[in-house]
Amino acid sequence: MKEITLQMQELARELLQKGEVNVVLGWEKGTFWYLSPPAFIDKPEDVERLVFDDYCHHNLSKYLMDYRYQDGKVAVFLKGCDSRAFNILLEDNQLEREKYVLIGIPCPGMKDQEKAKELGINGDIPLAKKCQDCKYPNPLVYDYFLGDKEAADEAAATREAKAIDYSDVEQIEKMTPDEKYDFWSSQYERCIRCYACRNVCPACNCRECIFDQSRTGWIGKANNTSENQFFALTRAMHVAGRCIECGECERACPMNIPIMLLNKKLIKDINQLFGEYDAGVKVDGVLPLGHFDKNDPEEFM
Amino acid sequence: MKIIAKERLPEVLQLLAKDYNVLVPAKFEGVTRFTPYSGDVELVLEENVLMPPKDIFFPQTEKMYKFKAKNKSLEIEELPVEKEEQLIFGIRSCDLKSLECLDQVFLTKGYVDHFYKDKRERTALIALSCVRPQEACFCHSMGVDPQNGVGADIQAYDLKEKIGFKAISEKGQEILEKISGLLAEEEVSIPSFGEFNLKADIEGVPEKLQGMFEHPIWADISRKCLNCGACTYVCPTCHCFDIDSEVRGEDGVKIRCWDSCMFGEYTQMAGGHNPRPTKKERVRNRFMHKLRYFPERYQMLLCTGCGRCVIKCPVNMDITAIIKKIKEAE
Amino acid sequence: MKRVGVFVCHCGTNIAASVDCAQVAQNAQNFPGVAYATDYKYMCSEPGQELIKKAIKEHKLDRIVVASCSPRMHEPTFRRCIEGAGLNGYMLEMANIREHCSWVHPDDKERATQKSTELARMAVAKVLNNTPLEKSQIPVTKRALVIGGGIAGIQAAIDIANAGHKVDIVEKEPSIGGKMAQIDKTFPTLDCSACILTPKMVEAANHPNITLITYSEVEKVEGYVGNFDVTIRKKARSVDMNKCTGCGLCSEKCPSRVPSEFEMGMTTRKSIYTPFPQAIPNKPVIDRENCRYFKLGKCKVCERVCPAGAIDYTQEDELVTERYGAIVVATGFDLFDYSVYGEYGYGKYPDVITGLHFERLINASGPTMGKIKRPSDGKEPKNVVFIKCVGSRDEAKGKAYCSKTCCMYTAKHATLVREKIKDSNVYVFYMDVRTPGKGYEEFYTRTTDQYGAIYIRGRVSKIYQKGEKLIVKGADTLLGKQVEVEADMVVLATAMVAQPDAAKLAQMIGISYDQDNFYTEAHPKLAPVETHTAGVYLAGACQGPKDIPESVAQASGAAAKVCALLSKDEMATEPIISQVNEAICAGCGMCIPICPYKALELKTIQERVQGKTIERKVASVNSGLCQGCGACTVACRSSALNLKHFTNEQILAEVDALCL
Amino acid sequence: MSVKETASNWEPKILVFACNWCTYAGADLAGLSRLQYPPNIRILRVPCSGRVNPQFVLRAFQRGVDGVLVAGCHPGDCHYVTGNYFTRRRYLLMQRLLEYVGLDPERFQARWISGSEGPKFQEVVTKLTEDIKALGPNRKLRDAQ
Repeated sequence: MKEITLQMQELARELLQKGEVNVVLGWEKGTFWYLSPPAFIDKPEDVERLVFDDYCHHNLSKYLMDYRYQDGKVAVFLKGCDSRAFNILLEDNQLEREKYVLIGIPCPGMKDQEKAKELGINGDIPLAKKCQDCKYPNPLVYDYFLGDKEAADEAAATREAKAIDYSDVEQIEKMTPDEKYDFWSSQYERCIRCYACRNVCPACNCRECIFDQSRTGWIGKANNTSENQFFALTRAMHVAGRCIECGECERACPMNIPIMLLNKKLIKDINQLFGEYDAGVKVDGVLPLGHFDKNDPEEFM
Repeated sequence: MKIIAKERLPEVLQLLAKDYNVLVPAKFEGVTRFTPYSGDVELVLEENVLMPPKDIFFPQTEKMYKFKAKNKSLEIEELPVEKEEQLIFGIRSCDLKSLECLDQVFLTKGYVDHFYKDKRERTALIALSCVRPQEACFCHSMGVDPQNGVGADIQAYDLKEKIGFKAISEKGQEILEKISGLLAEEEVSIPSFGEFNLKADIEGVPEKLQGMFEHPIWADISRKCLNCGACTYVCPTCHCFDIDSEVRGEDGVKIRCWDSCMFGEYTQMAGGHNPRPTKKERVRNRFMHKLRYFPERYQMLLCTGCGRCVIKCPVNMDITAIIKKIKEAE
Repeated sequence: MKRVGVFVCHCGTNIAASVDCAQVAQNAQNFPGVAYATDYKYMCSEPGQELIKKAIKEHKLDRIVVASCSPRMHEPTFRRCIEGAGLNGYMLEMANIREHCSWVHPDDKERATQKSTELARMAVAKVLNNTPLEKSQIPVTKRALVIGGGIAGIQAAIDIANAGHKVDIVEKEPSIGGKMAQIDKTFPTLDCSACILTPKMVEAANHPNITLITYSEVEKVEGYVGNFDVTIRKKARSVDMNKCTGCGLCSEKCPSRVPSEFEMGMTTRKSIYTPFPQAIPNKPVIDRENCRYFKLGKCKVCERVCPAGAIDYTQEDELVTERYGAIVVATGFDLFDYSVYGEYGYGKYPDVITGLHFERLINASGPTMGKIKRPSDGKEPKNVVFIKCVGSRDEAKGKAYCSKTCCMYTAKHATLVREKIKDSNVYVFYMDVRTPGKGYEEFYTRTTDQYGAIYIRGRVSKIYQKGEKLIVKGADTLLGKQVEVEADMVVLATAMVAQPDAAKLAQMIGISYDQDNFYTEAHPKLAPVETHTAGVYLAGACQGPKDIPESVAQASGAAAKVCALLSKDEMATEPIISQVNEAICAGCGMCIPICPYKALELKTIQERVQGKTIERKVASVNSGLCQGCGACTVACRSSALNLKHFTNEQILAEVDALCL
Repeated sequence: MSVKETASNWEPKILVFACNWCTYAGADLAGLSRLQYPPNIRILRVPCSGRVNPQFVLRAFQRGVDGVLVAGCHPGDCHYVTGNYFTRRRYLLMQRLLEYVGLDPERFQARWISGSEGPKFQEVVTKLTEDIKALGPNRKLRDAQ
C-alpha cells in the first residue's frame, strides 16, 4: 500500500503539473489513525497528503457530482466499489465520462473502523463486512490502473467466484413476523433521520429527494419509528437493483443501523427472481426495475 | 465526601427512582444515551453518552398543541403538561455547559420557551466527573473543566472503585439527604485527569472570524461535507428547529422538530430561492454560528468540546482542525 | 377557499334500498372543504343534472363530488353537466356507491351507509386536489401511409384516396399485387383472381391521390399520431422509371436466368425482370444478386438493347423521409416452411408441392399454361393427394392456430383437379373441415358430392417414392384403419405464418405482436383494426390468417378509421397525461424504458447556476403519445413525474381520507 | 387516525388499488351481478396497476389500514400494453421486503383480476377480509397519532 500511495502522489502531481486536471480526489489521514477521509488536492505541492491505506472507505465517486458544471477535468481514485458507483452515476446520466480522469486502484479490502477503535493500532483488525463480501475489488472502469494488473485480476477472479454470504439476511428471514418487526423497529426507532445514509449513497443522486419535498407530504418532519421506517423502506426500494454494495450508508450511519441488511435482502431477491445481477458492473440502461421479462415469476394469479 | 462503592450505585438509583423519573447513561443496541433507569439497563460510566441530554429538554419531535377544523371554525386544544419530577444521573461537564447554551437561547433576552423551561425546571442534575479524556474530547480547550461541572445540583466524582457525591445546590442537598443512608463519609482525593488527545486554540478566533465571511477557506473545508445532519443532531448545543403540523381530516397537531442548517431545504424559501445554495454557505454558517454569532450574542461559544461530531461525522469534519485552519488562514 | 359540492344519488332504490343516502349527504356536510351536500333520486336525470347546475351557481361551488354509480358509467355525463354550469369537466370526482357498495352489501344498511360515507370522503379529499385540465390540440398531416401493396393494402389505399386524402403505398417487391396475384381462382365463386385484382391494381396506380412506392421498404418510423415521420428506403431499380417505357426488350435479351419467385421456382425469369406480366408498375428492375454485369463486371446487354436508354447501373438506394398522419400496416403473410415435416419428403420429391405451387400450376399464365403437369416429369397426375393442416393446428412441429383458408382452397383445388382431369382421383387428408363463410359449406359439399373428391379424416404419417408413384401412408380415423394411396402428386396445405421481418417492423413502428409475430389489435372484439399505438391500423393477414374477403373488409375498416382521423385539421388529446417538474427532474432517464408509447425522451434545458449558464437534461412528455397510464411516475424516484388527475397528492389524499 | 376500535367491534379496513380497465371493471361486474362481499374494502381507482407507487402502500399502512391489495389486468391484457409487467416486478420485491420487516404477508397482496372476473374479485376480497380479520388490527409500520 505504501507503494500505491507513492504512485498515487506521483500521478496526481503529474496530472496537476501538466494542468490536465484542476483537482484530484483521493484520501488523506484524518483525526485518528483509523480514519482516511476524502482529500481534495488542487496544488502539486499538496500531493504528499494523499494516502492509500486500510481505511480509505469513502466512496469518492459521488463527490464528482459537485464538479459537473465546473470547467476543466477532475481526477479521482477509484476502488472496485467506487468504480461501480461511477458506473451507476453514468447509468443515471449524472456524469459525463470524458470530464473525469479515473485512476483505478485494486482494493485489498478496507478494515473495520469500529473494530479498529476497539482493538487499537496494534490489534489484529478484521476487514469490514462489506469488503469480506466484495465481488469486484478491482476497478471496472479506469483511465489509469495503479499496481499489478495481472495479480489483481487473479485475486479478483477468485473473489468473483465465491458466492456472497447472505446468512445475515437469512437469519432475519427465519424469524417470525413479530420478531422481524421488533428487530427492525428497535433499529429504526433510534434513526435520527440525519440522512447521512442517503447523502453518502451514489445511487441516491436525485436533484431533490422526495424526503426533502415537505410540500407533497411524502413524509412528515416528525421523527417516529413509523416515519423512519417509511424512509428506510422507500429508500431501499429506490436503490433496489442500483445498490453497488459499497456499504457507505451503514458506515456513515451515526446510530449503527444495519442498513445493508435491507439492501442485501433486495439484492438477494432480485437475483432469485429476475436472474443474477450486479449493479454498476455494466452501463447498458437495463436495470432490474427498468425492464421486465414476460416470463417473470408469476405469483399474483 | 459522601461516597459509595461503584457496584452499589444501582441501590442509589433505585432509591431515587422512588421520587424521580431517573435518567441514566445506558447502552442499547450499540448506542449510548440517557435512559429511564430500571434494574436491567446497561449502565455506561466509563465514557460519555453518544446522544446528548438536549433531547430531554428539547425533544427531536415535540407536540405543541392540537387543533380541530370543524365546519369553518378552528378549535385549539392545549396538551396536558407533564408533572413528573425527573433526575439525570451522570451528566458530564461538557453537556452541562451545553445546557447553559440552551438556557441562553430558550430562556433569556425576553424570549422564554415554556416547553423547554417546564422540563428544565423539573429536572435535577447529578453531574459525573470524567477520569480520562476520550479520544475526541477537547472540552478543556472550550473552557470546560471535565471534573467540575457548572450548573449541576450534585457533582458526583468517579473514584475508580467508588463514587463520591458533593451537593452543589439546595435541591442537591435535599436529594443527597434522600440517599444519605446509603452513603459513607470519607476523605478522598479526586484522581488526576489525563492528557487531552485533541486540542483547539480558540483564542481570538471569534474576533478573527468577523473578517472571514468571504474567505476561500470555506469553499475548501466544505468540499468533503455530505450535508447530512449527523453533526447537528449529535451536537449537545445545536438547537435549530422547524415547526410543522400533522393534519388528519379535521384534526391536527402542531409539532416542532429538530432541523439542521446542513440540510438544503433548511433555508429554502417558498419562492424556491435559497440563500445558502451550496455546501459552502451551509458549512460556513454552522461554524460561524458556533464560533462567532453565538459568542457575539451570548458571550459564550456554542461548542463544548464534547467531540461527538468529530467521532460521528461520516467524513471526519473535525472542528478542532477547522479552528486550526481558521487561525492559520491569512 | 375551495368549495366542494357533494351530490348523493339514490339511483331509485338501487342505492337507496341499502344506503341511507340522506345520511351520507348529511355526513358529507362536515367534511373539510364541503360547502354543500344533498341527495336526490336520479342524479343522472335531467332534473338531477339541473339540481347540480343550480347548486353550483347558488353555492359558488368550484368542484363537485357525485356519489352514485360507477364512473365508468356516468363520468362523461356529469363532466358535461358541470361544464354546462361553467366548471371545468375535470373538477369532478365520483364515489361509486352502487356497484361497489349498495349492490354488494344489500343486507347491512348501517355499514353500507358508513362505507358510502367513507367513499364520499375519499372522493372529496381527492377533488380538493383537482385542477382544471384542458384538452390540447395537435395538428394532423392529411396524408396516409399504407405499408404493403397486397389486396388489403390496395383496398385500404383506394378507400382512403376516394375519401379525398393522399395515400402512399410502400411495397417491397417491384410490383404491387401481393399473394393474390399468384392465386389462380378464388373460392367459393371460382372467379379468376387476376381478373378481379388487376383492375384494383390499375385503379390504385392511376388514382390521383395514390402514390405507389414499389421496390421500397420502411426504414424508420418516428413521431406520433397525426405526425409520423417515416423514412423509406427506395431500393435501386437500376432502371430509370421516367425513361423506361416498359417495352420488355431488356428482359427478352437478358442472358441470365434465375428461378422465378412469382412462379414458385417452377420456371425461370431474367435478371432484369418484372415479376409477372400484369405487374404494376410494369417496368423492370435489375436483380443485382444475379445480374452478370453486377457479378462479373461485364455484359450490359440490357443497356445496349434498351431503346429508351433507361438502364442506369449507377443508381443507388435512396432514403426519403415523409410525414404521414396515419399508417395502415398491411404486410400480409408468408408460407410455413414445411421442411420440418421430413416424413412428407420435402425437397426429395419434386412432386410434393404446396398449395401456392398448385395455384401457379393451374394458372393459364403459369409455367404450364394452366395444364396440370407434375413438376418431376411433366406428366398429368391421375391421383392427387391433398394434405391439410401442414403446420397449422400442430403445436409440436408447427403453429397452434388454424390457418383458416386451407379448408376452402383445398376444396377449390380438389374441384379444379376433377374439372381439368376427368379421370383423376382426388384424396384429401384432413383433421376437420371448417367452412364458416357465405357459400363456403355449399362449395365444400359440391366438392365431395358433385366432384367426388374423397375426404379421409386422419393425418399422413409418411410419403415415400415407389417407382413413379408417391406412396402416401396415413390413418383413416373414421374407419379406424391404415390407408395407403398411390399418388402422382401431393399438395400440402401449408400454414399461413407472419412475415419473417414482422417483429422488426413492429418494433420500428411501436406496435405489439403475439407469440406467432402476428400484429396485435387494440381490442380483439371492439378495436379489431386499431393497434395500441394511436394512428396505426391493421389490415389483412399481418394480423392473423384471413381469406380475401376478410382482408378486404378489414382494409376498408382501417381506411374508415384513417379517414375519420384525417378528416380533422387538428385532434384533441386527452389531458390526463404525465407532466414533468423540470426543477426536480434529474434527467436520469429511468422513465424512458418504462413507457410503452415512447412518449418520454430527454431534452436539454439551460439554467442559471451560481451566475453561470449550464445545460442539463430533463425528461419531457410527448402529449401526442402519452396515454396517461402513469407507469413512469413510479419509476421516478424524486417524483418529478406526476400524472395529471391522478397525482401523487390526489392519491395520498384519498389514502389519508380512507384511514380517518 | 385514532386507534378507536376495540376487540369487540373492530372491523378491518382494507384498501384496494384497482386499475381502471380490468379490476375496477371486475368490481363493477361483481356489483352488477350482485355478488356480495364484506363491506370492509375500499377501492381506490388508478388508471393502471403500474401507477401504484409502493409509497402509497406504505402510507396506507402508516395511516392505519389493515390490509392492502394491488390489483390489475392479467399480464398480456394490460390496457397500456406493459404496465402490469412492471407492477409485477415491483411488487414481487415489495411483498418480500414488507414480509422481511415483519408485516404479516396476508396483509399485503397483489392479484390479477380482469373485467370479466367479478366472481374472482368477490372471492379474492372475501378471502382477504377473512385472513385479515383472523390477524386482527395492524399495528405494524403504523404512526400512533
